[in-house]
Amino acid sequence: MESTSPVAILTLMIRSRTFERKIEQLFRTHKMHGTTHLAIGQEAVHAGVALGIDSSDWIVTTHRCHGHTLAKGSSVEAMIGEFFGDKRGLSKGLGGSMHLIDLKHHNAGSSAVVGSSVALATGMALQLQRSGSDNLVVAFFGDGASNRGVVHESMNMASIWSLPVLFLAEHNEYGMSSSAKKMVSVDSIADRGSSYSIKSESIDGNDVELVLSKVRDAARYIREEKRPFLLETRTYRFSGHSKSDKLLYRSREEEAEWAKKDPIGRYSQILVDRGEITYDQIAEIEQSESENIDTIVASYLEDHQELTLEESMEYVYHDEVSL
Amino acid sequence: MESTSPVAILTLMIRSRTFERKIEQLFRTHKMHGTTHLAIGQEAVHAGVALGIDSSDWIVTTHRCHGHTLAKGSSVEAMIGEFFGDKRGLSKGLGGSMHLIDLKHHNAGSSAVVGSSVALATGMALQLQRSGSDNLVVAFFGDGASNRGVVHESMNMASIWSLPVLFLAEHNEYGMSSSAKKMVSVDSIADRGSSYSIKSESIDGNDVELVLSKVRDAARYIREEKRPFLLETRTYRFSGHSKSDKLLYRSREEEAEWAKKDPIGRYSQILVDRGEITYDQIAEIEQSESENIDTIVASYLEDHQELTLEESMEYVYHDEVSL
Amino acid sequence: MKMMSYREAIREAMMEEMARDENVVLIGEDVGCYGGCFTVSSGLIDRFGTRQVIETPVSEEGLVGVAVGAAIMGMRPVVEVMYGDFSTLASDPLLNHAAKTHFMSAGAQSVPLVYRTPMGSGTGAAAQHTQSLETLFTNTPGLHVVFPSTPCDAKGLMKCAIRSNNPVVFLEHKNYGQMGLVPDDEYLIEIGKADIKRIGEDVTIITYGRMLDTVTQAARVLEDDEVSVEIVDLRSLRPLDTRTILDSVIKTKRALIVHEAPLFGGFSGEIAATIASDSKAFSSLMKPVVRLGGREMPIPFNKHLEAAMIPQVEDIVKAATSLFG
Amino acid sequence: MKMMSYREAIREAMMEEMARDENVVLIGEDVGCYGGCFTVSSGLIDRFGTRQVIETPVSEEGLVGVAVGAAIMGMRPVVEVMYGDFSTLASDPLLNHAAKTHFMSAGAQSVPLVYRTPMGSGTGAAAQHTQSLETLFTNTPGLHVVFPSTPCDAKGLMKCAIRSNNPVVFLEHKNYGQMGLVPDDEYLIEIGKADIKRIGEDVTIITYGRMLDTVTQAARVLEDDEVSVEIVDLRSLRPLDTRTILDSVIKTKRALIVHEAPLFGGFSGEIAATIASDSKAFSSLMKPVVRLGGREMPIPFNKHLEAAMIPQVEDIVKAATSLFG
Ligand SMILES: Cc1ncc(C[n+]2csc(CCOP(=O)(O)OP(=O)(O)O)c2C)c(N)n1
Ligand SMILES: Cc1ncc(C[n+]2csc(CCOP(=O)(O)OP(=O)(O)O)c2C)c(N)n1
Ligand SMILES: [Mg+2]
Ligand SMILES: [Mg+2]
Repeated sequence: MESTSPVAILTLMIRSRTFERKIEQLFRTHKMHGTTHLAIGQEAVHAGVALGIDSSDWIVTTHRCHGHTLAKGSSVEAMIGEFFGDKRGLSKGLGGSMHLIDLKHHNAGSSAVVGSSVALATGMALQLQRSGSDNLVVAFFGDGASNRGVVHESMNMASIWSLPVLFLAEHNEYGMSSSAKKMVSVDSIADRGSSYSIKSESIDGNDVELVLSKVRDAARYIREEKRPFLLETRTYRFSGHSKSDKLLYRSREEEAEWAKKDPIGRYSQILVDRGEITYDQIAEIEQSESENIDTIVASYLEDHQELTLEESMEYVYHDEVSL
Repeated sequence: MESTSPVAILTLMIRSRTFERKIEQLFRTHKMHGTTHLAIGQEAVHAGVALGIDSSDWIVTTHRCHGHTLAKGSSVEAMIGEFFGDKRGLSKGLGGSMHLIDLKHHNAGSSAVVGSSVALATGMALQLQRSGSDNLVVAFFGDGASNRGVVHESMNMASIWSLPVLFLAEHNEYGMSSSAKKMVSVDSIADRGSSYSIKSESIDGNDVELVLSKVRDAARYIREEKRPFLLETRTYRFSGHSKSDKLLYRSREEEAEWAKKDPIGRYSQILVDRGEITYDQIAEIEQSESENIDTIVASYLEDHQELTLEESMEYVYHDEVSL
Repeated sequence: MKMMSYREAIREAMMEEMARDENVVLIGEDVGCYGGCFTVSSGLIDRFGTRQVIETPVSEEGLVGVAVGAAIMGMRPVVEVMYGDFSTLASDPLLNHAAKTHFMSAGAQSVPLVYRTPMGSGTGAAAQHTQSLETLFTNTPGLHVVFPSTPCDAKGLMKCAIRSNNPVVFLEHKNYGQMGLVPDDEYLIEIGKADIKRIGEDVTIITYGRMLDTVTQAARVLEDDEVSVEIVDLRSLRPLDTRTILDSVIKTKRALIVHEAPLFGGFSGEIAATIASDSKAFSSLMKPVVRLGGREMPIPFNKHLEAAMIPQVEDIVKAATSLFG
Repeated sequence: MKMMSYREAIREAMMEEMARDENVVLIGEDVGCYGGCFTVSSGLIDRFGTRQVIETPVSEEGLVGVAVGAAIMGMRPVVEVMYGDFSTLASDPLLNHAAKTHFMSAGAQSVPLVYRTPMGSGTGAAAQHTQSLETLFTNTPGLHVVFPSTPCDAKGLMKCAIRSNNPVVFLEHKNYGQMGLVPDDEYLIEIGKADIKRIGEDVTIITYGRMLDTVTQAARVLEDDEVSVEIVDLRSLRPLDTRTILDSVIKTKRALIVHEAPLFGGFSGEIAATIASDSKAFSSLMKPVVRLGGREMPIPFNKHLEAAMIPQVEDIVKAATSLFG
């Protein structure tokens, strides 16, 4: 478990926000290619989960995976490199922003096929269990993904085999544009736990200390009771779904309501009130995170290095064992 | 709704049992080709459902569909014809025993891909709803099928769109060989209704009058409340999964326990006790049903007629509209 | 004639058919106010409402299965799946159900369904959003498979696909903004007819989908070298217009096949085999058939690598040139 | 050498590898005491227990996805799916995940998984249980696809598939009782090598899977007519042993390709294209390449129609004969 001092937690969330804002700007100014899925507003979930599990526990992320990846400890350099398609990126520029994989930090990556990653996470847990490991796997998935059949199949298997999976529903009210209120036939995804005899809970995902403590409880339960757990975190993505989103499907009023629950703003306030930090110090953190990212981005913009086609073809197949 | 006099109900169940026994024998003696899935022991579900809905309501069956099809009114001739691959069969010998389709009797057939039919049924209900029909669709599925993701996806859609679907879980304790106790992560499939805000109930599927009355209630609810319903019927297949099953996965004791709950034996006893019928009369029904099937089978064995390859190729594509 | 984009052409076809027949229903994820992932269906919900534009949860297998069931009951669904890559999830309802229902019911049921999905690379969306998976469908009797390259073809084929009484897999390329002339009056393009997009004498290039653009550019380069290229745009992969292919090859005596999907196991095999097994075409050939396709690798995220994965103008020029001398 | 069935050969290969490495795990529906749908895994649960034989719910997509995830963590799963037709349900984990994980992680992850499933007709199980769906897999870089025809090949290839560090789609035919000689000592058969099952001079017949039997019968008939047939059994479809195919065709100057899958869009296209695009093979050919495959229809239930759907000995003899004179 990483240091979980309040200031460290806040710093992690600020790093994520700064990172996302920078990415947003790089896309807006066409410095980056492809598509991107920002998770501005969901930082408390990512920090709370990453810090609530052991560093040797695994995560399997989603298409919206920057925050998960940063929080689990990946270097900003390696991430930005991947976004630029640079060979110094996490996957040498082959994976892109929806496939951030970092085994060193026990991040097994994600699937851009929404929901399919939940089966992968379940399978990882199966092998962890078989090999006698005490680690668990966090399977992140969204409210949209919760309606994929494979999520149902995976939860059923995790339950009958008592696998160490923390099913982490990141309910941010929307899929791409469709409201969970219309698409998910139940108020809370946590209510689906009973379908699989999986214990579950729904919590405020914008309260980082709550997320942290509930994830710790869940992780303890998974290790001790040897059962999976389903935790729903209620949150909101402030950003659009992807770079081309015009946000026609939701109201400005709703956004304003949620803005008041901004996890970073809330936590800053709490820590200032508790006397743990001052606003000036927060501003300093923001500035330092921002400068760090700017420096990294500048260096990639200056010196781009990429694989050749021949080099990239080396990664299609793993070497075979010799016969 | 067909006549639902107790004697008619009993007769229907006896017809199904007789039919299945005959099919079993024809396979044992290699008079029939392919595979077959008998539902001996599940007759109360089929009779109760078929008689509890309107004849204009639709059913979508499973790979184990003889009983459903008979109960919904199909002729024994046309069914046996299909089993023999005869061109007088329900699908002219092209579909076979897992694909009994009879539109005249509002039986839309099934899928041999276990569980996939549930989506088809849901789609049929969508079009019924759009076209202002008052009819519903029964989606039969087994305990094994209940773990398929597509069932989850379908129930979610049926709920959010308030479709007229009666999800009819035929829980017979086993998939092919695997016990629902090990494979289904919840005691009763009805417990999964809450995952979709779908009202549900679990009942004894070997009590035909109970099934009939609960299906009537459910059908009324679906039509009046304009909501889907999930009904689990608990039953048991006395027969093996298919013709090659050695029944190693369950005990003779368990079978004996369930044999006591034989839906036909139970209902016979009840009707005799009530003075609605005598055992002699039941024996007469059995004999007459048996003779009827024997005659039909004999005539097919004597005179086999089948499509030519050229004729069957006519059914690959529907004629196009002329441009 | 009027200019419109590939996107608009598909939209207009759907609009006209939805207006003509209220059983034509668009079904898919975010097809309502978002207008679908590539905004092809923008505005349809305003015009046709939720009875004809049905937004679904993220449930590809289920929603395509639902569309098949609805089609059996008389709906004429046009199903949109956001990326062709997710056709894996829809392959059970399409291959095992839509394609077989008419047959298994000996004609009693039919599935007048259109399955729309975009294929191909060029968007920087990496390996799981950029494939060309037409071969998932082309070996399945019971399905039609079309892949229009121009706005005009897209509109005419879409209208035919919607009116077809059989399941049609309607593949789109992602160059949705590509402009082209489209007739003012209503028209239909029959499924199963290739189109000679350029008449030439010296070599036949057979292609489809987005590659038509690249092939056309290559043909211009080759023209400068005095090589006259005939371009056969298949438009329909199943049924395949073998007559048009063979006639062209018999005329030019040289055949080059180009597609974006990985070459090995790609649809080019069927086309090459069609030529190689026809005695007249076979004996007319001056040179072996040449095929160009994508590299044997998943599509990389990196922009340059992604672009280099698929046949380039230079590759086509080089391959065509190799057929001479 | 010892005689054993195709079923036993596959079982023996799995047993040997499971004994050698406890990370080799069989995963599938009813693979325990039922022994799997075709009893290939009979007895394995007794010997290896539930740590190496994992029975799953009816959840094809999920269980194959789970196997991919487990493989990433070091398991070497052998996944059984009861019928090849249900590969539609497993195509997302296989095509979008197993095949791309190594690439998308730039080599950091690998998926040493074997996907076992039987293909083909002849069982009277009708349209949804009898398909030959190899083309679902053959256009996907990142996968290997093998399809052994004999007990000996099945055993040697299965052992290699299990030891491969890449995902291998291992297709089986349903003539599980077919007997054949298998070496007593341990052996491996490299993935990607075709086998000349019969040496001949006059015509090359290229085939794989169960069709080898029919082709062999046809070769005997042709021998009586003094036509000497060389039979190339591909064994591996991806990678394809093009060298062996081309060498044989260059020698015999005549090529006939036979498979059970529907002809149009079938894998025969790739084989024909391989021959037609090789200049030496192309110029050796005395006659166009001939292909035989299944009819363009779903498999009917009726026994005679089902049998007539796929190439018969007579069809092969006739097609081979047409290559002369
Ligand atoms: C199987 C699949 N269907 C559709 C998409 C397109 N898509 C990308 S993100 C998204 C919405 C996912 O919603 P949710 O799971 O709530 O995650 P969020 O985007 O809110 O983080 C969709 C539909 C996809 N990537 N995969
Ligand atoms: C998708 C799929 N997987 C596996 C099978 C093989 N199979 C046929 S019946 C069956 C068991 C189904 O169990 P259940 O749904 O409980 O129905 P029951 O046989 O008990 O009527 C299986 C696994 C299949 N037909 N389809
Ligand atoms: Mg969401
Ligand atoms: Mg069952």
